[in-house]
Amino acid sequence: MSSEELVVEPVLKISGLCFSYPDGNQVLGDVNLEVMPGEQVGLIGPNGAGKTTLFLEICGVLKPSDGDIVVLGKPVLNGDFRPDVGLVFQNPDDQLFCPSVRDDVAFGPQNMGLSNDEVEARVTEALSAVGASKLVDRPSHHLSEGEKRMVSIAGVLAMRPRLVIYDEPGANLDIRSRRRLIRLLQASAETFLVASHDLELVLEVCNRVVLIDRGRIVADGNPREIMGNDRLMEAHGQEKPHSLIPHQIPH
Amino acid sequence: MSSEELVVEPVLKISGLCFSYPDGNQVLGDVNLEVMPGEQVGLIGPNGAGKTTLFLEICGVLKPSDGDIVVLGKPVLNGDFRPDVGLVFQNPDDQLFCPSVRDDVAFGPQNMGLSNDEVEARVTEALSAVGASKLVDRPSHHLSEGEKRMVSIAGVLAMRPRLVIYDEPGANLDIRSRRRLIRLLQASAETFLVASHDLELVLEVCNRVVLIDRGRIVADGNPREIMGNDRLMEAHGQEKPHSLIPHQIPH
Amino acid sequence: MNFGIDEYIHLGSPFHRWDPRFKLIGLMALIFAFSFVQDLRMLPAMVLVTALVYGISRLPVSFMLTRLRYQSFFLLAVVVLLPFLSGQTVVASIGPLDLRQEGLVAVLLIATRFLCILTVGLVMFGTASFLTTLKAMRALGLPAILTDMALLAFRYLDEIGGYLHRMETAMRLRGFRGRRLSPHGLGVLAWLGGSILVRSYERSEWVYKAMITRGYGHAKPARGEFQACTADVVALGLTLLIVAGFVAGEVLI
Amino acid sequence: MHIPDGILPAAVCGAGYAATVPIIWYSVRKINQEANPRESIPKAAILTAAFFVVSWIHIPVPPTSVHLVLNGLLGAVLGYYAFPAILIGLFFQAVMFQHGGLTTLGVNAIVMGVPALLAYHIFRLRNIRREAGRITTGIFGFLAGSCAIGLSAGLFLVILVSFIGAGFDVEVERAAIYTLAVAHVPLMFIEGTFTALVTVFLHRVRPRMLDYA
Ligand SMILES: Nc1ncnc2c1ncn2[C@@H]1O[C@H](COP(=O)(O)OP(=O)(O)OP(=O)(O)O)[C@@H](O)[C@H]1O
Ligand SMILES: Nc1ncnc2c1ncn2[C@@H]1O[C@H](COP(=O)(O)OP(=O)(O)OP(=O)(O)O)[C@@H](O)[C@H]1O
Ligand SMILES: [Mg+2]
Ligand SMILES: [Mg+2]
Repeated sequence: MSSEELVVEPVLKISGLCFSYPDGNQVLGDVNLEVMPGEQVGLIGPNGAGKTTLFLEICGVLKPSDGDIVVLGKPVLNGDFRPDVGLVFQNPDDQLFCPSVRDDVAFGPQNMGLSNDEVEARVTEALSAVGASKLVDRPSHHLSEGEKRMVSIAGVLAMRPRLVIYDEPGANLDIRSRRRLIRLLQASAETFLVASHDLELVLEVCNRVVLIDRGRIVADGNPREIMGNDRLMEAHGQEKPHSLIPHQIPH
Repeated sequence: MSSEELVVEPVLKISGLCFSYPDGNQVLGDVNLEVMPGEQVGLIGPNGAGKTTLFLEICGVLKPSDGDIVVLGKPVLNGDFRPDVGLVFQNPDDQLFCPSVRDDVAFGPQNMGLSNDEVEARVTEALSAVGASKLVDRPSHHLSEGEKRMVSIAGVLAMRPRLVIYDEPGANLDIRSRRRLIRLLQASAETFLVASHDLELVLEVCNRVVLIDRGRIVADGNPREIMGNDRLMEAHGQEKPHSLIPHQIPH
Repeated sequence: MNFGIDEYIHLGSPFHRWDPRFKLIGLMALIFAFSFVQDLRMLPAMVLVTALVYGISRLPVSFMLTRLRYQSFFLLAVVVLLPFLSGQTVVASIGPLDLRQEGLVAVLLIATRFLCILTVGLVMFGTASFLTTLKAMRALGLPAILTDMALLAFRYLDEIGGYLHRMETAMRLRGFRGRRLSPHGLGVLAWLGGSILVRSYERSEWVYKAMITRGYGHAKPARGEFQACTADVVALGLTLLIVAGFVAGEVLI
Repeated sequence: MHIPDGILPAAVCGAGYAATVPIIWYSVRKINQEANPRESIPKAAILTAAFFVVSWIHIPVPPTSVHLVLNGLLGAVLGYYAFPAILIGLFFQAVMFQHGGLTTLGVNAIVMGVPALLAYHIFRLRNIRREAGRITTGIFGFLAGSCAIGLSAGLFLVILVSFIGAGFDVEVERAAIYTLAVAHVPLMFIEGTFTALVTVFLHRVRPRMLDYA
């Protein structure tokens, strides 16, 4: 690590994190990870690798069996509400629990204790950031999949988190909505972590990739290098993205 | 159409199919489609194009406003049970309602009135076809996403349908499970229709592609030709799959 | 899935504009005043007020007629049975059955009260979105546990209804015909019901996680969603006057 | 089995509302004694919606089909949340389907909700000696389901017959109650069986869901 980086405080610092679900088997074993401001990290790995579990740990929803998590210099405590960390859940229906879009986006800011005017301003800002201003008065359950995804992202951005975590944001989207999401992530200035099985998406939006398997980080570095490494990828149930494969068929 | 094809009876013949939901707007307008035995057809198109609606029509769940659907020479009647057509739902949870995997796969054959031995044989056969024999005694609600997908396919295959319809079978799968699914589809001898937003998957398993948009078939033919056609794909909100794009980056 | 109850919330009548909190209080009081009516002579006034309310609300008559359908069985049973079963004063005999006066009066009262209350209820809930109504109830001080639960249940009703719909379709496509009552058939339906409960339970665990990451329970949601103006208060006053009229009429007559 | 508007005198409707207050208060108090009451609210709320949906399942009883009430099952699964859940469910029904009534909401909540709490206590007994197995769960599920619906039917009839109209012949009254009560026996059997089957399913698939009881 260069001396320059040491001056900047990491956004996220995980050291020696272990976790087991009550039923016993260990899901995370000794995870160490440091994310610097401006880094946009892709987290890849097979089903059950522990990606979602890791995210829930970072947000303080689950209590680590061992190890520490520090976000922006402050340790994450179990059950704490940390508006500076925002988690976008894999299934937007889990996250859009308020009956209308406005209520949903306002939920986080309201719980931060902001005034009504401030909340309203946040709602407008977040919805326009994701290009969903038109939806503000719609009931959450009548949105299309792509719209739901955008609104659930707005609900998180409205808290102005400094670290945003996306759990499989590309799932269930059609090609148009997926492209819109990629644009949004590419334009985003926040530090973020994104877990995805859609490696092309990771390749387009991330400047760093972490490969996780069975609760351990097995590779960490440049996206093209890691995803281009056939041996590594195959050993962990991944496939090299098509855009990194030489062509058999002439165009 | 060559004279040879005329001798073979089409598995599916849709002519002039129109459909509107009770709330009024037309979802399918004049769909004509003929599928021959052994054809493996990919159905692509944006969200809301009418793919799922078309599938429900083919299975006789929805009643056409106009037009005919004939499967294996017999017209499809609304509400009929046709074991020769099998539909695999987009979300496996919609299809798995029995307490154990065995019960679930046996459900269709039992309702067909088969003897217990026959049912048992079908269960074994279908589960081994999808490579899920080990799961037979597990409760269906405890499986991973990929396992659920395979069991729900087995539940359909156990009825030995001659036309299998897959609605977004690749959704929510990790790379390993997706690969397993692709192998299964590639090895399958049945005629099938598969709707998917994962164009790479369609490219790997289908020998014919139908592009549908706003309830109309806008293209029908060779997968590489249709998906390689930038203008066509973009006009209907699709993206050319990466494996058909020339490379910018040298390997 | 609110079954079209908010189909006409955009009509913009005075009832649509009335502050939902005041509307709830006013119309609830009116409904209770109606159920208080025991005297036949009060019925014309009740019908008149109801017609006035429904007229002002601009809801189409067809809306009321379709809604009436759901309850008509019970009403029919009452209308058919009561005149024969209730009371002592026989006014006519049809074969072995005696038509009794008290029963007839009761039927008239019940049917009118039923229709009027139903109609006013439709105005109460058909002129604002169901969500707005629930929020108004929260603003009126209903316990948080009830309104939180109602809001969440309302949000997920549609979705869980979708589970049922798709699972029933999946069962039908695999040949299940639940037309006869058999142990096996009932068992399958119980699996269906159980599966829906399990799926909903799992969903609720995720929803809870999503709620706490956004600070659920950290601050009471800011109130003040509704702002009443003078007209709202005047309308409430008027309604309560009518209510008082009914009560007074009933007591004095 | 929902009493519509207009049938009952205002005093009875008012009494119904008044009676729900202490029951809600008691339920909320019990809920707040739990380890994490906040966690259970989304659970209870979403299951309320789920029970609402499950009661739409058509149970074939030739020549027609019936919808089950399921208040016994609701009690068994939701414990003290059962009463608020039923109140909300009835409110939704009254508003969306005009089924039941607005003035009779309190009365109906008592008719459905008190038996649900009874069912909860019955179902709890299954663990009294040792961790219940599948058969014990089924038996207590049956008891919970059939007792709840039986009690509800009883309350419903008593309220209806005592407050409707202008006084019946004692004979007519008794005959009506007996006939209707007998007519409910098959319903008790179906509700009980269905409740038993669902509790056994849950016991097998997600035993955690029966932890309340
Ligand atoms: N609530 C739970 N109780 C017990 N085990 C759990 C629970 N949730 C997850 N697990 C287990 O923990 C492991 C990691 O799960 P996790 O959801 O974190 O994986 P993931 O990497 O997010 O996978 P996916 O790509 O499918 O989202 C899996 O083996 C899973 O079975
Ligand atoms: N039950 C319904 N009632 C009314 N409209 C419906 C219903 N189901 C679907 N639609 C509408 O019909 C259109 C086609 O829907 P359909 O589900 O067939 O699309 P699809 O091509 O399968 O989309 P996706 O890729 O999202 O699965 C959409 O506009 C949708 O809003
Ligand atoms: Mg995950
Ligand atoms: Mg679809």
